[in-house]
Amino acid sequence: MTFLRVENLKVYYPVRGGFFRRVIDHVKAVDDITLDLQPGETYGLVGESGCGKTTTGRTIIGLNKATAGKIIFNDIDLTRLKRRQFHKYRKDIQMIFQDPYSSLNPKKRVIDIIAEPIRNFEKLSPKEERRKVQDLMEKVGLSPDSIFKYPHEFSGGQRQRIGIARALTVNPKIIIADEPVSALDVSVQAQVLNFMKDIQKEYNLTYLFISHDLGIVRHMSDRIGIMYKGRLVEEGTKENIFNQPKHIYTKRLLAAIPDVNPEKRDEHLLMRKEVNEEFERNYEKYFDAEGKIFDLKKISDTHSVALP
Amino acid sequence: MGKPLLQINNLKTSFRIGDEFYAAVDDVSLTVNENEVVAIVGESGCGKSALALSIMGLHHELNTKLEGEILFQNKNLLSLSTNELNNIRGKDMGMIFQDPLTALNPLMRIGDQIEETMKNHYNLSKEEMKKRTLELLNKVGIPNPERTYMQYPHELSGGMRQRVVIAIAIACEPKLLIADEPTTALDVTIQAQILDLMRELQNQMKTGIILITHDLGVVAEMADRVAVMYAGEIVEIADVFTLFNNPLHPYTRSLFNSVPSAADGDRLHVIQGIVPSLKKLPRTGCRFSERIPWIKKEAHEENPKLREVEKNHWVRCTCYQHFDFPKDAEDLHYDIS
Amino acid sequence: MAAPAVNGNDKEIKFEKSPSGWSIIFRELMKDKLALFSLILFFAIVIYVFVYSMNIGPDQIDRIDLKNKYSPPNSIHWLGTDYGGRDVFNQLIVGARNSLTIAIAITLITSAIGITLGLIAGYFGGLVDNIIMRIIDFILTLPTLMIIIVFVTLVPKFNVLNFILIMSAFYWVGKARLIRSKTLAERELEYVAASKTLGTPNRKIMLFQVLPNLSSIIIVNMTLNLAGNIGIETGLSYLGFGLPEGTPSLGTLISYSRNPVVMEEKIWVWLPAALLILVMMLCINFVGQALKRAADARQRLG
Amino acid sequence: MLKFIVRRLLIMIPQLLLLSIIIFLLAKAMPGDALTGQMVANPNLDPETMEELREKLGLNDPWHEQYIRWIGNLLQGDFGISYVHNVKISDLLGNRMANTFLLGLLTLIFAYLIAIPLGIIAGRYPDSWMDKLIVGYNFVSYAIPLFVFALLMLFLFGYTLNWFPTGGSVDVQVERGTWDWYLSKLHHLILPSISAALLSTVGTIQYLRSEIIDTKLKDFVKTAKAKGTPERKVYTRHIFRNSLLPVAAFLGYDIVFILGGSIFIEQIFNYPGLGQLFVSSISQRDFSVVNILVMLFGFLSILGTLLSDIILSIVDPRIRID
Repeated sequence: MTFLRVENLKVYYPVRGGFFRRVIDHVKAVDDITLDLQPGETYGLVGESGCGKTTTGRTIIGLNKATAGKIIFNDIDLTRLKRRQFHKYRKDIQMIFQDPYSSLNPKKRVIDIIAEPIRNFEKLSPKEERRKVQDLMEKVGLSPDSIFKYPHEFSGGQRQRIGIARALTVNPKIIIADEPVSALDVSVQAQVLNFMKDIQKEYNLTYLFISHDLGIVRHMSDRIGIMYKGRLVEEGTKENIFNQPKHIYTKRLLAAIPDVNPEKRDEHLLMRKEVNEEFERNYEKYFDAEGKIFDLKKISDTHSVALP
Repeated sequence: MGKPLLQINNLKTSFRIGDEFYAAVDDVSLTVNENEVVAIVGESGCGKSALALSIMGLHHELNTKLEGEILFQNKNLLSLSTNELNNIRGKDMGMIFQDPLTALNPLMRIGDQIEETMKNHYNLSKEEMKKRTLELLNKVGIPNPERTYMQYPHELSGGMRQRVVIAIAIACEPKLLIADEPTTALDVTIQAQILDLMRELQNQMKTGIILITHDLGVVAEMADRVAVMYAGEIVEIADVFTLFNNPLHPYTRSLFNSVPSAADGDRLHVIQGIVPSLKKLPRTGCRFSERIPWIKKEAHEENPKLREVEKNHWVRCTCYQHFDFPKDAEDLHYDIS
Repeated sequence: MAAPAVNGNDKEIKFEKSPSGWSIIFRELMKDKLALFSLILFFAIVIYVFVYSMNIGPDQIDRIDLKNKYSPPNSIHWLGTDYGGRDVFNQLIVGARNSLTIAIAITLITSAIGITLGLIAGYFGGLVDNIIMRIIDFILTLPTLMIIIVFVTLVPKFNVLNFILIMSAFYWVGKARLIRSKTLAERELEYVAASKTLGTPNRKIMLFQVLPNLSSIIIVNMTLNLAGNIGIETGLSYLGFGLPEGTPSLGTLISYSRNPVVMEEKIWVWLPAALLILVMMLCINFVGQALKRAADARQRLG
Repeated sequence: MLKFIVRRLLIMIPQLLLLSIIIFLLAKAMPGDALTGQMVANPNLDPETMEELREKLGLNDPWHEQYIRWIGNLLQGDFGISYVHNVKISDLLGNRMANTFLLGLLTLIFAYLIAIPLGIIAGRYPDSWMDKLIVGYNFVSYAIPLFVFALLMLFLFGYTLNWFPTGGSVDVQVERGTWDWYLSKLHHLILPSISAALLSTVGTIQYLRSEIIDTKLKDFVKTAKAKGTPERKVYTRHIFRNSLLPVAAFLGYDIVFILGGSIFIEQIFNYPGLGQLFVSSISQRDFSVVNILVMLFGFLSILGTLLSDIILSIVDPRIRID
């Protein structure tokens, strides 16, 4: 049984142009990617802006429409489901959003925000509902007494935890975390990341952790997929990716992360230069004639690279 | 290291909120030498950007109060008139901004925006100016200068825009560059390119750079000397190797521990509480004390000053001698309020 | 806001309940002395007009008294009489009532249409949006005023209801466009995406998530619209294409000034109506602008 | 750029077509037709002759055939005949069109002369006493209905102070084409155009003020200052320039607004223009003229919006052409 499998997923957007604004081309935001999530693991999806990582996440949860491909959850292809049928699976896949400010409705009190999914999926009396919301607030480390406050009365980190509490109300199995900490200060990042690890253990959650920050992804993930131009260029365990990167883009990305050790900065610079030169020199080795990325090939049990 | 280029003495920058002024930069003293990169690190709200704006004189005149002195080329920038300041800005001092999209005038061609700097300070013919602009574009690594010269900012990618912003800043070969989070808005690979470019230019031009950032990695890559700021004050200052090998102030150490790195374990260190807002900044005693409540009161100084604890390594407050991370941090329950 | 009722018996008392958005706006409004004064003055006028007009029968307005043509203000006719010797004050009151009622009706109808279509177009986008926007764009390019006048003269058995419907048919577009653009912006915010992932149906997201965030804009817009509609109605009545004959309007009173003699020498006929319009418009606008500032201030908080 | 304009023009065609169909159908619903005028002129015409004439003129054809004929004539510049005055509509329009055009032009000029400096001052020195005055003026001009304001202006400057004439477009005694004639025309124009202009400034002032205040805080202004650009030039080259350019695009919308207002203005100041013609025609049930006027105003409105869109795309390089 597959837990969650994204199979040959494509998300294309039409580009209109010419005199009559006909569709002349497609932006291939996600161009044929396949990935598997195992129960309880954290899968880190990394790439630079515009690489399609966010679109992938949003398509899995149903915010974007897949152009082609399957999203198989517990042996059911979610892309085939009608909206009604999909509703059943909504609970199982939840999302943590990037911006703790815009992801909470500023006109709603915390209780209404956290109780929103409860009201959609369960019938609870107001009293039970409030009890449940208070429990959740306590769980995410916020005062249960502040459920009648508005989001703007909380700090960024606190708001992000309200967002997590909301996702947790329906006991999801998978959480898609789209850049959950990139809007936060370093010290607040740490608090949210720790918290995410805690609840993962407690609820046996599976994370699809989407981020541009390799350091954070390394800290959080068991397995990592690197995306570039809508495709996966490399996938493997955290050790595979960080210790034996095979694709030139992965190397380039790794070389670009500033090294926190000032003594190695010259070494690092040199390494970066070499990788960049290799990127120029051996371009054909990694990209086909049209500049497209090859399909992933397994090179070990855990490690796949997009090589011809 | 060369001679002192910029000397900030007891700078205090206060912003007006309502009818009161609140100091965002409080009693900061800092020296930048020629050909030296000084990084200023801290989280948002620590006053690092306010410091940059104060040096460049880009603060809002009515809502800001500046005290202390900023000595640059034997002149106190704070006592100069706008006209006198304009003779220095762009010529001897350049600035690189965080978001290259908003830092460029959307309705002006790239060429015109770069030439504006030269127009302000040199008396050059049109052809001469264009020639120099094209050279500059080439120097900052723009592949097709002739074309970019005629383009508008929205036609360029983020990395290219930031190169243009750098070209503007170095158009008159300033002695001091102030870079305010120059790579925060950029992707990692682009960030690396921009940092490499800045380092290359710095080697060529021997400029002094004040690099403002929240990213310790960027600091490690770029800086010669580092000042760590918290709540408007410099809490620690040392050369980059000393600071990274032997951080002393509790805030510096906390900051290092909260960033994920290859070596760390499962949990990151969480600094308790939140960065206080400008209005609520503690103004007396050790400003970091409320975020390390397990450290006894006696460990803090009553009126903490920066002290030289080893050669060229300055730390504020004595609490660093007694500081240690709590053993089993229950970081979830740090802010039930 | 759908917060469960707090029954003040047990421990619930300790909940920290923050003021809702409306109470903040209300507080801001109270601080603005001029706006508060305007609000009170406007309501005073409205109440006076509606209460007083209940005492005026149709015969009192239409009673022609040729002996008293253009009589200047006196103790019987507070504001004098018009060319038919009819009491101007009575006409002023009834006219004001009519103008206000009609403006309110138009505001409500156009708001209902505009908000519904604007929300739908902005929220769903795509084809629906395209169709609605085409219609809106087309109506916006029409010479609205002229077409309304043509309709007014064409409609058989023209009456007040017809007038309201004709006006409403054209004046919902601006509002629909405003609501659409705000909805478009709102839709991009992550809380809408969050609601979707939490299983909230679109209808509910539109009504209970997006709409509350537009409420202050809608209220401000409706207030300013009310003023605008009074202006348009009285203007049309001034031209002679507004309310049907026999239904007094402030505009009709003012239109007597088309006669230069009335304009120059019998100013009591038209000037009070003009001034009353001025005062009402200023009052409503003061309140509207204060609401806008208050809403902006609230926006800054949130 | 050219592509954009051509596309925009193409979009105009269905708009105009729809407008003309609506107007034509409205006209069919209106009482009276091309023969009404003849009937007035010659009341002895018997019904059979009338019917014959109707048949001959094609008035009994299906509506779409009549429509095509009508639109064909329109395109050839044949506007038809006024039912009431029994003259060619084009003759009726000629002079009035010029009058309305002049009034509109002067209104526009006054409006910009008032709005731009005020907007700049208010944006440059927000919260100063000048700004407060300007904001106050803006508020009042937004709140007052045009016809009430125009009327009060007429009452004050026309009747009470006698500074300006209270009606007409020129003194009848003055000989056409002389210096005095032009002066008299101007004299007649000033009060109506200033009245209209004073109420047409709201959008521009408000936009300029808030845009300037916003632009001042933009990063690129900081960049300009960091270059050492003198304060004055920062304002002219960056802030004012960026804020003013979009104002150019208001032109089209302003034209539409002023056209709409001309109905009131011309009626109040008794100014012989198209707006007044419209009101009098509709009062006299002269629907053939009404028709043409609605069509004309509709056409101008569409043209105005088009103008604004084109100007904006020229002024702002960020608006992508395709």
